[in-house]
Amino acid sequence: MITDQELAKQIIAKRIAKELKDGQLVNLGIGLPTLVANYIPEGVHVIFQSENGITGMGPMPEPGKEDVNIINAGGQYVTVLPGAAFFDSAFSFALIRGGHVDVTVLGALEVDEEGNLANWIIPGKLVPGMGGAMDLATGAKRVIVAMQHTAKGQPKILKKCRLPLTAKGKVSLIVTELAVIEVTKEGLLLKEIHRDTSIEEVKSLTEANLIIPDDVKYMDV
Amino acid sequence: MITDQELAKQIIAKRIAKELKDGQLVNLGIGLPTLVANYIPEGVHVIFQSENGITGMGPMPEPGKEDVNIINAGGQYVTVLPGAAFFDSAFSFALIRGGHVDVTVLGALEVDEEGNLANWIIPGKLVPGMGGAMDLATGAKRVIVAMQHTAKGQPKILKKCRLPLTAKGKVSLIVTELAVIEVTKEGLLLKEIHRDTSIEEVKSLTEANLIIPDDVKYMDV
Amino acid sequence: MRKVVTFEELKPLFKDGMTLMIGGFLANGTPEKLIDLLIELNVKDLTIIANDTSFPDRGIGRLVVAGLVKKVITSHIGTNPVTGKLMNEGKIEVELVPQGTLAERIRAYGAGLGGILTPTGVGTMVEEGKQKITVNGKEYLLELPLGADIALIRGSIVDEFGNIYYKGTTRNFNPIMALAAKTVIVEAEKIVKVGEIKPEDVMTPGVLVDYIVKGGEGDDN
Amino acid sequence: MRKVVTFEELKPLFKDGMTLMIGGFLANGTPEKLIDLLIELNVKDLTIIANDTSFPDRGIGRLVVAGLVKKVITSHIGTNPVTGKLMNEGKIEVELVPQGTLAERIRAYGAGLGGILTPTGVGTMVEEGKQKITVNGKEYLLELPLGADIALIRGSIVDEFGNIYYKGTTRNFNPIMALAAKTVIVEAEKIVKVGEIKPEDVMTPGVLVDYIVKGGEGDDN
Repeated sequence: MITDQELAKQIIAKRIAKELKDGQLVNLGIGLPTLVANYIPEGVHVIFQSENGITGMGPMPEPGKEDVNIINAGGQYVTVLPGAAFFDSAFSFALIRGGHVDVTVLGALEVDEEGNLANWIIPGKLVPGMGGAMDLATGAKRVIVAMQHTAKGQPKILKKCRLPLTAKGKVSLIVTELAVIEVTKEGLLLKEIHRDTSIEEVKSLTEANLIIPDDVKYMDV
Repeated sequence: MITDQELAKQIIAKRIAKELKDGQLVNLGIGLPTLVANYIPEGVHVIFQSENGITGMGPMPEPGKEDVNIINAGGQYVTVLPGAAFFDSAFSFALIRGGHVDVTVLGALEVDEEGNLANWIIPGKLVPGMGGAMDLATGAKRVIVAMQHTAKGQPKILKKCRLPLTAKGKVSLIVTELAVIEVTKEGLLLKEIHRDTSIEEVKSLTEANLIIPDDVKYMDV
Repeated sequence: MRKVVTFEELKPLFKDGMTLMIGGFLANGTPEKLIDLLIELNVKDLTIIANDTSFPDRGIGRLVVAGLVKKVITSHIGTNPVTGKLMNEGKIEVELVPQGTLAERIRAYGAGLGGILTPTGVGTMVEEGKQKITVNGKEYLLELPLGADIALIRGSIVDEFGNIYYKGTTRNFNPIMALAAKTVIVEAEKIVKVGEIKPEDVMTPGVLVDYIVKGGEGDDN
Repeated sequence: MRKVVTFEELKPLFKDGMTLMIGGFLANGTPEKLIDLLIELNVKDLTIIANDTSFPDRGIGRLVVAGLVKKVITSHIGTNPVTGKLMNEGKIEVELVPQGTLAERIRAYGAGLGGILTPTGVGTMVEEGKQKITVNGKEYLLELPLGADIALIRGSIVDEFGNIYYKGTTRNFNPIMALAAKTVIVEAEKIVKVGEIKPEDVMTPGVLVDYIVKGGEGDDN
């Protein structure tokens, strides 16, 4: 078990950063996924998209250096890097829906054995809206879920999502602080676990069936 | 009868120019319709669109002053006026199909009592393709047909088009060197005739039924 | 043809029960002085089409807080708790639309399309009540066009003819909304003479714009 | 990630029977040196998607004359008599598509849409074999997406990352084709360093571009 929330998030972000390849166009969801940008391996240059209309998004500006005309999809002031481009929302989602985004990293409330994702609504409780998440989950070439393994001790990786879906069967990879799990046609394949957990513990904290191969590795974080 | 072809074209262009109102976005088809630009009444400022990607198209450049990056939809070098804009083909046809073009002036092989237009193909003989004509005829708020009244003595204003259609029921006004004819729900309404013809002659050169009101005027050209 | 007007001159345009599109993404690129005007006019029962309902003290959020909004068609209300509260109390109707679908529906209206087929939302709540169409073995939702009575948009640099240049991410929904409303009003951070914006740099051609008002600058836009 | 290459390096990409999109409108904005390359390589049985087949001695027209083209999907062949002649001889297949529909079909592919509903072509030959869908009492044709193996486009100013700026009317189909092919090659009139094109001025983001070659300038582009 990894109980430190901040540490958990760091592990997840660090591990996902290793999935990104040179030259890829990457869209990071709001919240935990945003942290991935802090851990891109040296020598790897990815291009960040912000769905409000940027390719080539850079880090947050230094205080006092904000450009009021440039925000990210979370509403924060950001910078752009040399080679950046601005465009309108229709074009931005043409990039997203059209498969031009190589990887999107999204948070999740639930994921399941079929790669279904639920992250936009808890009926009667929390109705923020889907924003760009449905298009991102549907259109990106690769959908990586970044989330803590459980919520208040309850599994989030389920046999079947109970919350309304964001997209059906689109998740490729699930990365939590405890495990890296690939979504395959046969089901969820446990690829890696963190050194501070065990296969048994991961299984006990996962409602979905996990396929456990012989060569489960330790997460390199 | 008006037998001089050049004079006929001039009459048509001149009369159509009077239909244009200040501030309108106007698309002129290739050929005869292009001449309309030469006769815009003083004090009327219309904006010309070229469907290859201009609003605010100006006249032909002086020889030697051509900008090789600026052509019209007929492939000729053109100028742009202050306030012009360039855009791509998808946007250009968003303007056209979306009803943002106030008037389009198109040539015709045939038009008929229902406002049908045929101007893009003579099967087995001439197959240039429809280019932007189908979108223009479908999407512009007002479609004015500019054509000579007959072709080799044969009527071009028919009871029903025999050639494949460009658009169904979209023509608003037909202007020839002999007459101005409005397409109404009741049929073709003769509004004006040229001083050098008569109602009887117009009827004899028109296959379609014409509604002849009491107050047919002379074309002011 | 005079398009630059005072806020006073705009007042007669607004009526209770209207449908307004308002540009901006979390208030970035939202015409704040036009929002002020709506609040001053106290127009009621508005239907607002916009990416989000912003924050309670900024942009569209202020209309929600002022109680002027009957319905919002939007992708996200999570940043404005007042919207959620009013929704739960049955005082405001919220139609949630995936962001990319929202952009395409607005564009479709502006481009004269009858609808578009999107994979986004298939297998989710979003598909409820919608026609599903299968193309090449893949399911899509038929999403319908979305238009408005008036579009309120914001431009960074606007010439007196209405040609618009947007800085940074303020572009977002503004250009497509300029295509999709009967009346288009742009609030300009800066108004310049016709000809000062290069035709290549025009992002929204002035032919789409009916009125121009001078807004504030920078963050207070 | 090195995108600027020689024509020599591009050679292995082209194979007989491929589908190519080629930008330009009557050769304005067409990558002439890439046309030279295709002729040099003598690749055969090409399917070409383009606005028109230009003139016999320019742009796409040269491919037709060289006998490399099996099929064209285009809006207009009238300016190139060779296309018409080969069509009548059964040596080339011509699929005529209204210009606005062609643009939307290409954009739809690039934007991940399953199709679009257009009023253009309803009641004409264009509707043959197509699904008709009625929305709010109005008939539309369902037009399907159009993609290609390779898009050959032309940019006026291109940075080394592939961000493109188009001058004048050379933009036309180029930006939408850059969205709609597996491989995108841009022929640049001028190549500049990354950062030299302002992010606002980028008309095609470099993330869409795979290869950049240096073309000619001006009229000989």
